[in-house]
Amino acid sequence: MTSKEVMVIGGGIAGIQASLDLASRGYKVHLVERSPSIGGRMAQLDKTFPTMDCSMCILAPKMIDCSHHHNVHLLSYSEVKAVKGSTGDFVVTVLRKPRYVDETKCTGCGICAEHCPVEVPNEFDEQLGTRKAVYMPLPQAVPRAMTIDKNNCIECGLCQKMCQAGAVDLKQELREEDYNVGAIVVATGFDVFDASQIPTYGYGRYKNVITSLELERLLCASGPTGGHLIRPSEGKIPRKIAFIQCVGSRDRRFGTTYCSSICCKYSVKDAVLIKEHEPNTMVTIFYIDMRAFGRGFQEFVNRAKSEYGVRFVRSSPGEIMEDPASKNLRIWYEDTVAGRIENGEFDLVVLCPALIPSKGARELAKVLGAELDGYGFFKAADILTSPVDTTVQGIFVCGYALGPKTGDIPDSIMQGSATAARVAEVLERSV
Amino acid sequence: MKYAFFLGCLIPARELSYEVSVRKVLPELGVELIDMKGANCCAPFSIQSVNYDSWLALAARDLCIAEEMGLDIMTLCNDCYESLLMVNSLLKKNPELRDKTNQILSEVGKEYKGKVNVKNLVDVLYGDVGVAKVKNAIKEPISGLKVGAQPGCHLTKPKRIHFELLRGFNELDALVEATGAESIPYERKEMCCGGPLRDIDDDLARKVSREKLKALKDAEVQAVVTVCPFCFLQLDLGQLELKRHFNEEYNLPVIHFIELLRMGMGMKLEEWEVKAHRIPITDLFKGRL
Amino acid sequence: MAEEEPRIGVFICHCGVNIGGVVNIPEVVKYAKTLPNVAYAEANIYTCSEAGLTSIRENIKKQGLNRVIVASCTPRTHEPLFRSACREAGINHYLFEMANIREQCSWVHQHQQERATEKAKDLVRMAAARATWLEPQEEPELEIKDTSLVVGGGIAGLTAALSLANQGFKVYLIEKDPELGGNLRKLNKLYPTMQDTRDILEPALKAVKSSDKIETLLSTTVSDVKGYVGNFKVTLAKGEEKRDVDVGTIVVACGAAAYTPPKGLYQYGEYPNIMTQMQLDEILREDKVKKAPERVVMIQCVGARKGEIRAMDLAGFPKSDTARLLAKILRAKKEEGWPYCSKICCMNAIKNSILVKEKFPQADVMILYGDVRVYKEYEDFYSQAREAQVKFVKHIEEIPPEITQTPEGRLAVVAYDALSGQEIRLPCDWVVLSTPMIPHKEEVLLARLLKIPISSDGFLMEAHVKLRPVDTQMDGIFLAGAASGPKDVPESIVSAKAAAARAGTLMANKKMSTEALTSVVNEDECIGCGLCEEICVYGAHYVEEGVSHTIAALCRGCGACAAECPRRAISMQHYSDEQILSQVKAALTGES
Amino acid sequence: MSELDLGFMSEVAGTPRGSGILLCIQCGRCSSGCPVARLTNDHNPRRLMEMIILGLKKEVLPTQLPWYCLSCFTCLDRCPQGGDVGDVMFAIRNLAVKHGNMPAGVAAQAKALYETTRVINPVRSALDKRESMGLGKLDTEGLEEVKKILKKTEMDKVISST
Repeated sequence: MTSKEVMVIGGGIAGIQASLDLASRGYKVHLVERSPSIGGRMAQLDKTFPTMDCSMCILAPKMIDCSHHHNVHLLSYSEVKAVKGSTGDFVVTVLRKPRYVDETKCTGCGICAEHCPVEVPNEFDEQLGTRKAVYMPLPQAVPRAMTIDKNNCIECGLCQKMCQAGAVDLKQELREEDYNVGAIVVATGFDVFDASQIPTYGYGRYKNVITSLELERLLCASGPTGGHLIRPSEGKIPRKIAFIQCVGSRDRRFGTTYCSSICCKYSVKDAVLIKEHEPNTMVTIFYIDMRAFGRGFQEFVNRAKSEYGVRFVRSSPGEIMEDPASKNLRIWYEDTVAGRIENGEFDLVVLCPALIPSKGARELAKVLGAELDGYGFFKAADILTSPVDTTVQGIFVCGYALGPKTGDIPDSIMQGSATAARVAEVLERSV
Repeated sequence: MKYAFFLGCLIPARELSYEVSVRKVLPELGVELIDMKGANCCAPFSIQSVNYDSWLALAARDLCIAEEMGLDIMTLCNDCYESLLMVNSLLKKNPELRDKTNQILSEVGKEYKGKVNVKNLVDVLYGDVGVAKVKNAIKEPISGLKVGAQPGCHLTKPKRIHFELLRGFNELDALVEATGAESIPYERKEMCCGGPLRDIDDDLARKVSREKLKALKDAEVQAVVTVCPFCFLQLDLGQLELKRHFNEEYNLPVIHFIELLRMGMGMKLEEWEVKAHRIPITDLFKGRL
Repeated sequence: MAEEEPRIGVFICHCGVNIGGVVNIPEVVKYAKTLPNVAYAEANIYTCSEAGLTSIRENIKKQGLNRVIVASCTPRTHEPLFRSACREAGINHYLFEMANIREQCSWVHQHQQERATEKAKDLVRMAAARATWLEPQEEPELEIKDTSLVVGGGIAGLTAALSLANQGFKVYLIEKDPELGGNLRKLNKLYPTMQDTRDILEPALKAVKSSDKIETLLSTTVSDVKGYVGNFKVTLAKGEEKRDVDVGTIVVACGAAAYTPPKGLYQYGEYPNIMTQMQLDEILREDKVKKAPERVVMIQCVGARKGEIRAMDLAGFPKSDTARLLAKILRAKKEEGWPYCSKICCMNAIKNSILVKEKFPQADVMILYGDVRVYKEYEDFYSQAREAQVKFVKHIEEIPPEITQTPEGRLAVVAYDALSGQEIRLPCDWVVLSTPMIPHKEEVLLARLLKIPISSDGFLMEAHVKLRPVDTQMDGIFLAGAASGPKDVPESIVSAKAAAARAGTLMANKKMSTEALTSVVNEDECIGCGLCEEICVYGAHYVEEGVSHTIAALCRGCGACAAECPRRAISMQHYSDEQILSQVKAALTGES
Repeated sequence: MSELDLGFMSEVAGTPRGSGILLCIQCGRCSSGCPVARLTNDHNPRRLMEMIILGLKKEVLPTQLPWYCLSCFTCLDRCPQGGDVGDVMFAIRNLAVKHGNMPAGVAAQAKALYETTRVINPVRSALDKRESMGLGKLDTEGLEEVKKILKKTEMDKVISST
């Protein structure tokens, strides 16, 4: 018999879109998210091109729709452990990790966090800001419930004392729950290439060499600096900023031979945002090929040049050297169009690292019995004709879990909806 | 520990003091060196530039001699090291190339089998003797001396090959520190000395070494420690040339690492050896000479 | 004034530091409490968060509120959320009003905090003034027909039709040409798998033909569209004969055309050996090459990425013969074309370059590019071409390549290779121009019929370029494939399935409730002049028996008719004159 | 304006150590890290790769261009495509030599190798010192074999031609 329920794995924008489409279609959706809140990568971004909407502002309503929709069953802080069965009749075992806080009681008032004595770097802010051991990763978290991070908790019990709702429950334990679903949608997104693997760029050694995702947090009004773009070294406002493309992308040495598809675009966007923050900042983008493909992007690049005076240099710099005293960075590069080897001093350097398969993609694929492609992303059954089918019937995939096939947010959303269509096709046929 | 000792061309021809110190020091550390009879030039940069097959065959011939001796090779010169190391790894990995090369070698009744490894003085001291043992051998530590270590290009590059050997990149520093001296980090540490351009474009060669020397000066080191005889020549003799051509004085004493170690072990340098340094080292090493 | 005494609750949002960092929120809260009819006011860190919404629900009950104001961000993204909170607490959600103190205040007055706070107060006061006059509204429920019309029989249309059919819906699939297949019929092979287009097309065509849920109508176009979401009445035209179909949703998959360079651009049309990639596809497909070419030169971005050239683009450009350079720039400026990057041309050129290399291994194939935009895994496809010894030459906008001839009358391309700083002469046998995908002319017509806006680049516009890529501003009409911008086959298929999902979701629910924000005609005042019918772009007005009527489901509440009406006989529900005028008064006089 | 040699790139790609040319995406990491390129605009490994790709044979092989490289292999470590620029340099030097382009210094070393099995002739003083220290003579037992190898690999021709 066919189950009319669906499991969506991953609560980023792709997973959210798939869930909402499926739920509105009338299917019961179990949305599994590994971290304490849904939202994914899009929640970390500052603004999005070309409407320059604040990313969180257009995402939050969709996140909340998920939490309100009568057909969406949110399983946050949970992971898929095992899958049995086949199309129309899967049994999925989900690990419910203990958050040591009762979701149904917690109002997310945050008083516990105020009193928690333990401060640790906040993953959501790419380690730039801090959070407490009892925390909510982002203010608009869904579900709006605190989580206690036991690795850092010193079990002083203050949170429990302070919580009026009596939501803290330190005795919570890891549970396993089984769900019978007709189809599965994978939307596990991406992780970011570790830029320190390219030692000549000094990421990890030089304070003022940061990644683009860190930059998004620094630009974001609700980020660790309240939206003030300042240098990690001493908090000065950077006046000369460089972006370096293809850090790990288009690179055979790490097996990441593909183009990550989004770096050129968001760099131009960020460059313009920076110019709007601090008009007299000099921004230089070092690129190999300016991949401003798709609607409006070429025009945007032209505007960035002419209206905002962003400097584009066709070059992949060879190395970065830090001045130990000023913590400024000297970039050695060749302007390949002028054919000149040059070097320039910058206050802040933003590396644009490759996007790589998310941690756990490989294990999940094993659990699902789905094949991965050469890079470790989920393999489409047929990249031309069945772009959102995995190699397993009844299991579909969308968003960056498919790899750089996904250009950007709209692509993720289209794929999310497309999986909804495929699920509907499968479940309606097997009536 | 026993090695086929590959002397190379430059050392016996120009830098005898290097060889002498090696022959004095290594036995003290329990390393036995057996000369390679009938060995030929490793086929360095210049020869590789002329003919690929000659390079493979010449290097392979040396490897064969070591195979006959049943010993791993120890080189002093980075050029020898790079050439023998690369050919060894090429032939080990690529059967076609090996057959092609063996065909040439058959002319001289030799066959490469790929049974030995190629090591450099630093590999031997760091990997086989061990830093601890080196430290123990130090009787008169070179304390208070700030030096800039110049590993030389082919000790660490290309990493493609050296990663296979799982080597680290700060081995020379560790050994220098073991003698009691302080190894100061400096910009362009991995940069070339300019040596390979000697006799091709002397002016450029000088300009490259000048960059290196500037960086060392900026780091305020008292001396430069080299492993490769080419680096030594280029940085030591090079300073005289820079004086002549650009009228710049650096006065940076340059010494072979093995000499530093030797002095640390309490073995004094003789006068002719001291004289082998164009930039005088007498003030720096008073009482050790 | 509404019959029951208004009790307004005001919820003011910090939006983290977005608003709270500029506007003095506690002061605004204090002020709000002083306003007439305001029974309650509070501040929230994020009113849109669960906590904020919960507080709205609870206070509606606790304080007996019958009007709610949220002063925060834009209604565009957040109004539905707060409205549902009101609904859940049992008050009609048209009794909700929003004041935008972020986009219209804190964000634009970051450096004038006191004055921003004053403006926030003004906005709240205005909202309160209007809220006082708000009235509950009903949202009529609509039937949704479970039949769909797919316009366009290319790969996107075929995919959408099949998906909808598989989801169990009846589909009319119309195609303006006498056969299905669209651009795929003209193409040879598909990158990066190099499959024959037939391998992709045939199965789709077979499936469509064999599906009992799909009715295919060839040589057919849309001649008229009436009705609205769930109940479209579409008139189809096949030559002279017309036919009406009733459908619940429409999927627009009218595709895109390939740009044909004007005669003379790169001497196109003057030599048979100067062709477009599309033509090369055909040549390779038909396998009608007589003599193997010695050299093939492909030129990218012909008629694409044609932004104007600015002096600063020349910075760092090696000084050469300036006069010649300037002449070329001027010429480049005159060249007509489209501003955007067509996205698929790089891969398409690489595809053909590899095919040429396979057919004629001796041929020297060169691709003259501005940027190699092989995004995604297509980077590997680019490597494949380089390993096949295809040569890539970067030219710069300022010096476009020129077509000349050798003394022997052979074609020769003169190009400036920016990466070697050399001007090179390439005697060659074929010149292949990579031209962008551009909007169909028919599309513009269709857009007018369907009342979908067209974006600056000429393609059909999505409802929201980031969040709603396959929806349009017209409920029930969706976009699939290249109709909304250049797409390759997999991208077209994904968007088609997405459109099918969105349409399917709508139809599966069989019903939907619409906005109450519509125009109402005061029949006593109306003289039936028909001005409203004339100016309404949504066709929501019609005059019958001397009186104008509103089709609620079509009316978008834009208010044009109300403004136009000479007798002031039309008013807008939820935007009544009282509501707006009291708001204006509050703004100007500072009183409520 | 330069005429191009259609086959030059494949010629280089066909030589041992030359295949890297096909991987080049002209990113410029090699040139910006190259110690020589920083000192003189005459040398630019990235540009040299482009010239090979285009087929500017006449502008490359007979000139000084192949001989600026130090083979310090910095580029080998940095090329994101694993293009082994430094190896390609050896490939074009081999071709340059075939075209009779070989610096005197290199020729001298080749000659010395052919005559003594070593590329550098020892200075008198060094030889004396050796003896006085009982370090033993520098043997040339390998000479015949070396000559055979150089003949077999046709390097002797190059040597005699200089």
